[in-house]
Amino acid sequence: MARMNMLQAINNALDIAMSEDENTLCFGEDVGHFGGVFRATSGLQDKYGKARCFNTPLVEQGIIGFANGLAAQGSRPIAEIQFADYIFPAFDQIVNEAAKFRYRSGNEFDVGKLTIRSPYGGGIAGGLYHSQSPEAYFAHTPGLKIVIPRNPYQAKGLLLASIRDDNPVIFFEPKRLYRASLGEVPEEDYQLPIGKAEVVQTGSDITLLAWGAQMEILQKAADLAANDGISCEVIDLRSILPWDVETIANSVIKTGRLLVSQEAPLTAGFASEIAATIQQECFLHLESPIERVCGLDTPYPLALEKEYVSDHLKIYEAIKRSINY
Amino acid sequence: MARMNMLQAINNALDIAMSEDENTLCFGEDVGHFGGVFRATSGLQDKYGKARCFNTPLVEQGIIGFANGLAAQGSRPIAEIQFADYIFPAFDQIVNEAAKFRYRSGNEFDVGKLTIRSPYGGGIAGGLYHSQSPEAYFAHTPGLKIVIPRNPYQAKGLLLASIRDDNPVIFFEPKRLYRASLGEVPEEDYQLPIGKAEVVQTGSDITLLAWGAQMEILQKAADLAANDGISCEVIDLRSILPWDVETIANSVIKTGRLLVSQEAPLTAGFASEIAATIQQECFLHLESPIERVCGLDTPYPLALEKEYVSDHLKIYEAIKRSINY
Amino acid sequence: MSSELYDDGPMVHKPMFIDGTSVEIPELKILKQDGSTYEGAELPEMNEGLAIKIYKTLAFHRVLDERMVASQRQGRLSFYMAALGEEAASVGGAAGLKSQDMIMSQYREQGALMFRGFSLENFMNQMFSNEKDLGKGRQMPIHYGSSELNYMTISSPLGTQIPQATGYAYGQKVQGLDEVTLCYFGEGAASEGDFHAGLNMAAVHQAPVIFFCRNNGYAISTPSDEQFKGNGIASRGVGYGIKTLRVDGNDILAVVKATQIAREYALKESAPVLIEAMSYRLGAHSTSDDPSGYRTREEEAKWQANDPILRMKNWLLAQNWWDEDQDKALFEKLREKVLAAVKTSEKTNKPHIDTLITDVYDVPSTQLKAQLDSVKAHVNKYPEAYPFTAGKF
Amino acid sequence: MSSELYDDGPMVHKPMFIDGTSVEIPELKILKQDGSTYEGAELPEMNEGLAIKIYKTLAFHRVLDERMVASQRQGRLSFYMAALGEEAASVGGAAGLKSQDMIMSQYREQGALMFRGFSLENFMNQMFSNEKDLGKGRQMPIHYGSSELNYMTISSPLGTQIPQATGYAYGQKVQGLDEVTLCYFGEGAASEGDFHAGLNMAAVHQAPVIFFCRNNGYAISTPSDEQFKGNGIASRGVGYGIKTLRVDGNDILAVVKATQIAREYALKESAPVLIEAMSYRLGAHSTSDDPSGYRTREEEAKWQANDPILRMKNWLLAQNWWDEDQDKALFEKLREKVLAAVKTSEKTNKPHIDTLITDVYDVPSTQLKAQLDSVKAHVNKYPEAYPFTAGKF
Ligand SMILES: Cc1ncc(C[n+]2csc(CCOP(=O)(O)OP(=O)(O)O)c2C)c(N)n1
Ligand SMILES: Cc1ncc(C[n+]2csc(CCOP(=O)(O)OP(=O)(O)O)c2C)c(N)n1
Ligand SMILES: [Mg+2]
Ligand SMILES: [Mg+2]
Repeated sequence: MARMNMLQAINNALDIAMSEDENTLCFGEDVGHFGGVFRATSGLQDKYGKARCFNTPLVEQGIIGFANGLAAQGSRPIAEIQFADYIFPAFDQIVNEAAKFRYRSGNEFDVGKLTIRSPYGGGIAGGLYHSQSPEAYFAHTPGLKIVIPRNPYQAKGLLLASIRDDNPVIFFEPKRLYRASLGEVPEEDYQLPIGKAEVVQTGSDITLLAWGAQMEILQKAADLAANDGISCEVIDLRSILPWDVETIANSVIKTGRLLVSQEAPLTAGFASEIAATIQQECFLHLESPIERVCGLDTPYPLALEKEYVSDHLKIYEAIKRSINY
Repeated sequence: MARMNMLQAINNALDIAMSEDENTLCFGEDVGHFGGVFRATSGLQDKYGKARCFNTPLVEQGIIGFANGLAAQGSRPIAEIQFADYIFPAFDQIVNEAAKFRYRSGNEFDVGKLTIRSPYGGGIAGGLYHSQSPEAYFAHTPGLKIVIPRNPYQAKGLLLASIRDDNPVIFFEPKRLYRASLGEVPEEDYQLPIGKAEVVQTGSDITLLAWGAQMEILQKAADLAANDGISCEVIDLRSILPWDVETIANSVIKTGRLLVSQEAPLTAGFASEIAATIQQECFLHLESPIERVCGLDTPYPLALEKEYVSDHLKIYEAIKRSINY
Repeated sequence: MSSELYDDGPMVHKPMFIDGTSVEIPELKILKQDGSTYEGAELPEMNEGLAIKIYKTLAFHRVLDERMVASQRQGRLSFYMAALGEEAASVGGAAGLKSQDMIMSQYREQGALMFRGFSLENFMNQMFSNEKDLGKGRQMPIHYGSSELNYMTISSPLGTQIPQATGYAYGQKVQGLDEVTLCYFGEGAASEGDFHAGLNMAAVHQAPVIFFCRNNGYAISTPSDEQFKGNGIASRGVGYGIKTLRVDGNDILAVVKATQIAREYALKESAPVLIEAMSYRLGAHSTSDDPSGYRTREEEAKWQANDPILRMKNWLLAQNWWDEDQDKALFEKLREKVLAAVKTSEKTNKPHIDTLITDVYDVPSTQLKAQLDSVKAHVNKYPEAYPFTAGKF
Repeated sequence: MSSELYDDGPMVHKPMFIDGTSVEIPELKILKQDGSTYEGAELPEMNEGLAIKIYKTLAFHRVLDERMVASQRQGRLSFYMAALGEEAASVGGAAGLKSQDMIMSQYREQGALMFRGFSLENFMNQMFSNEKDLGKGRQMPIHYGSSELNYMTISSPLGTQIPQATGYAYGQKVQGLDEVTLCYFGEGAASEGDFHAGLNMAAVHQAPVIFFCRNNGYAISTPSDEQFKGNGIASRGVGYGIKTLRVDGNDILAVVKATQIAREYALKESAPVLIEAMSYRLGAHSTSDDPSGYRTREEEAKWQANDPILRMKNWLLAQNWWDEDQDKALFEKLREKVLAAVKTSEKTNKPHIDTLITDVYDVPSTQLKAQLDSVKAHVNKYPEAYPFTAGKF
């Protein structure tokens, strides 16, 4: 065990992946010598050479196109998109190509070895182009997996699982936590399962569900609610696609209430999918409407970020609203 | 009044828009002399000249980038994307640029005059790259409007409203209906409202909701159900963004049941947003879970298209499931 | 910092534009239409065996295209895309490679796949999307692919294969393989952003990839002079610092030669090469298209005179490697075979219902399995509505 | 059909590559570092008034950058991007235009906006995202814009403004206006697919747009020789059939001259022009960056000797249009003013809570209004948690 922040845990996972398989490559804008603008790939070029860890030209559609080709060839590419806000030029290569590669060829070819890493999310005074949480844009795409860690331990175990998974995986890293989130992380190799949610705190009155950096905030709200005698079950979804309907449904059948929090805007966010599915799975058990506490339906603001986001106070209020329904 | 198919109605709307404002331009791949691969822009180049109706190079990101610039300049661009399956290379220009143009500049600049037209949807033996219904991918984007017509009359009125609306609008045209859907269409100018659903058939037992080509299918299912004595209220959503929560909620409060059908895959489709919102708005009125009848969570198939899609039989079964819950 | 590198350009003190006329692009031509070769022409490595194989491939191509266009008109097939008049570009490209090289195509390069040995049955099964289709009946006709033959399955979105080819070739290089990737695309698709990405990255990352542009003058109805204003696609190679070669696309010997040279260079120098093959799309864009709406018969007639297959036949005749009787027999046999194959393939079953959910992921998720189960139950309830699958699982 | 047009290239019968060396790119230089001009140099249209205006803009630029980087270090400002050493490219570009021309920038071209007359207060209010910011406090520092000054608001996603500039210019042309659009971008952003789209479309649609590439050698840590392998960005102009001009970006007279010529050509011929200005990013990429991680002090020192502002000052001194006392006074006054403006702006209120939902659409939707109302109720309940807005609505 070692104390690591999330960046160190990610760097460590990449190091393990590159050392175990010489066909594993890391690349993206400024990823090489400099180690990435957040330093997630720091030291990897020195250790594994310029052919395996390198800068690409500034072209996201090219980075993912190149990565798709590498994966189809049998290499194991780990492509970085510098900010998730800049993943959209690669949308076609992800949604029309990576996601459909195996299916359209009848399994003659696949890009299962592809992993896309990208820092995402708000809370860093980044305004509308350095704060977005685009997971829902990808969640409507069969063929992709989407994974989001909440702390360094999760980041390492889930990233290793993503790299080794035989499907294209988008791994969104909550950048607000890069240096802020610290924890004990095993130095050796381990994996955490993709597609499984984790119950972080058991409770009986309401289920609180989120992912990534919202987990901290959810916990804060759960603590506030505990002062009022409300017992919250807190769950980290971890995988957006495929997502763990069973764990969530079992929890809601027990508590009778569900609140989902996300940073992204409300409309057509992933919280909507969860609410739609759970109202069906748990119809007879729900004692109040499923609450979605989300960003407003606007671009991510700068000066008024606090007012915009789903924070512990808004969640706390929504918990009470749900309980008192 | 004249009998028109949907293509003629669209062509007629474009003609009206181009004749009333000389700053209105139509362009896209093969849109000029040839009139587009579906012939929606047929005759417009002859009538308005090559400067106002023209072919572009084969580059969707460029078409929308170019259109954004034109709109910011004060022209009124109507850009065609040849198939909605090919809109993804333009995703960044739509989602990061068009949608955020006004907001990010504090209203110094805007692209409100932009309209994007694109044939979309399945049912034409097009397989995974000529059948997609990507509306949900865009629905998570504040700043955009999304409109989908169900027949020629709707197409003309909604397209004219979209062209004149002072926000960027994506207008998806159900291509299966281009020639198949015929109806009476006023020859003169008229508009239908954006953001308003339309109750197509009133009923008391269950609300059926869809948009575009699914409306026909919904009606067929409603007719089947009528034989069983089930009274369906049938609603055309028409606008995906912003969407008419009020009309849907009022209907569900009355009927106590909701079924939403969409061509796109189930997970994170727009039906999920509707279910999430309506379970909240109508919690105490719902007598059974909101049913979503959708495509499977796979790419759109070719040989097994029939098995894949939401058809009248699947909807009919879901109606009975809901009623007998 | 490399800006200094440019300091070797001349200094000027009055503004001077450079433009397209600043670069002259030679076009490689070896074979004349009458079957003779240009004086001093450097022929490709080609023996009689290879020459006959190429010619038979061209003939198969021509016949298959003809028959399938006809089948589509008869309503037996939903869609087809012929490559009439530009068959030499795809067949010649494949013939200049080694079998281990990866080919990534746009869609009008069935010739390359034929050269690799994809069987008539394989072509048919794909086009009729039946249960024997390697692609499991999921894509429209002509979206072939074969991992065994190193021919990447076609994907409809244009240009996407270009940066993918760069990545594929980079992987081949890093693994030290004796392989290159050849990437076909049309002059229309070269307008896509992915083209720019793929070529620039190939130059920067020194990927052994051959970019092979089929410039056939049209992208559906859009003529190439409404597609770009530079000197073809070749002139772009200069900007990327990529070795570039323009070739007469209807000259099979020139195409083979260009590809052989390109392969050698790409592999030895670990660097990309751009080939632009000049040709003309003699037929419609696809069976959904009617070119009389956007071009003249005269224009077409001019290019009919450049038939690449006839040109090769003339050469073979001149070599005494082929005669008219053989030729007639070949075409007759091919027509028969194709007709028979159509009949078999159109009657073959559609894919099994389970293929609805396979290959979305490596293994179907719990949700997908549940979705399939409910489709099966539904099909069993309404068998007459789902004739392809009812009673077959 | 335009393929035939290429037939004017020479025929060859042995394969011959063309490559980057096939085109030679001259670089326009007018002013030497000592303030003298090259013999025979053709000077731009420039009188004393314009020269002094340019110089004062350059000085303001230098001082503002210095002070804002310092403010960021003091923790008063969240972020800043300086243009140290490459100010002449943006200021010179604007100076070569008319005020009605649209400027679309990347982000390191505050100089152009200064030249247009954006006030110190406007700059400050944007950077401190307060209620007086024209952009309503929504974007990070340096994302300026002004419709009055025909300077498009900056957008962070790179390259997106390039095809937009083509569209903007096309609109200007169709409306018959006496206007062009100038579009700035970095040599890094020129790798984006949008660059390819924008340039090709401009050539095809004959848009009067000046593409102005600031080649400053780096994209964050990535040196330009890991960005592309061609001869700079200028060599790409050939491929698009766009008139192209390379200029010494630290030579203000050459930049103004190039832009004047480009504007004239673009407007007269209704056609795009590509300018590549060669320079060097002397400072860090942004206040979040530390270039010592990826380049040497020696390299930087070499470029320090090419200071464009000093070069212009030397020229002004030689013209007797300026003296050292004036110079000292100018810089002192500028520093004072900037410091005072920082103090005012950082104390100004944040934007009103209603700006949360305005400008998403032309008018807020019902849903947005309801969302705002619930935020307001929440802020009123927990005022201490939302100090920027609590009690202010
Ligand atoms: C991204 C994308 N946009 C549009 C299309 C529709 N489309 C199919 S083929 C074609 C023209 C391609 O022309 P070219 O690349 O020159 O190839 P050719 O047909 O001449 O062989 C178009 C526009 C597509 N398949 N993909
Ligand atoms: C689409 C996109 N990808 C990545 C980034 C992150 N980014 C911001 S500036 C920059 C480097 C740009 O370099 P260049 O274009 O040369 O301009 P310079 O900074 O040298 O002025 C990068 C990668 C971005 N803003 N947008
Ligand atoms: Mg073509
Ligand atoms: Mg740069």
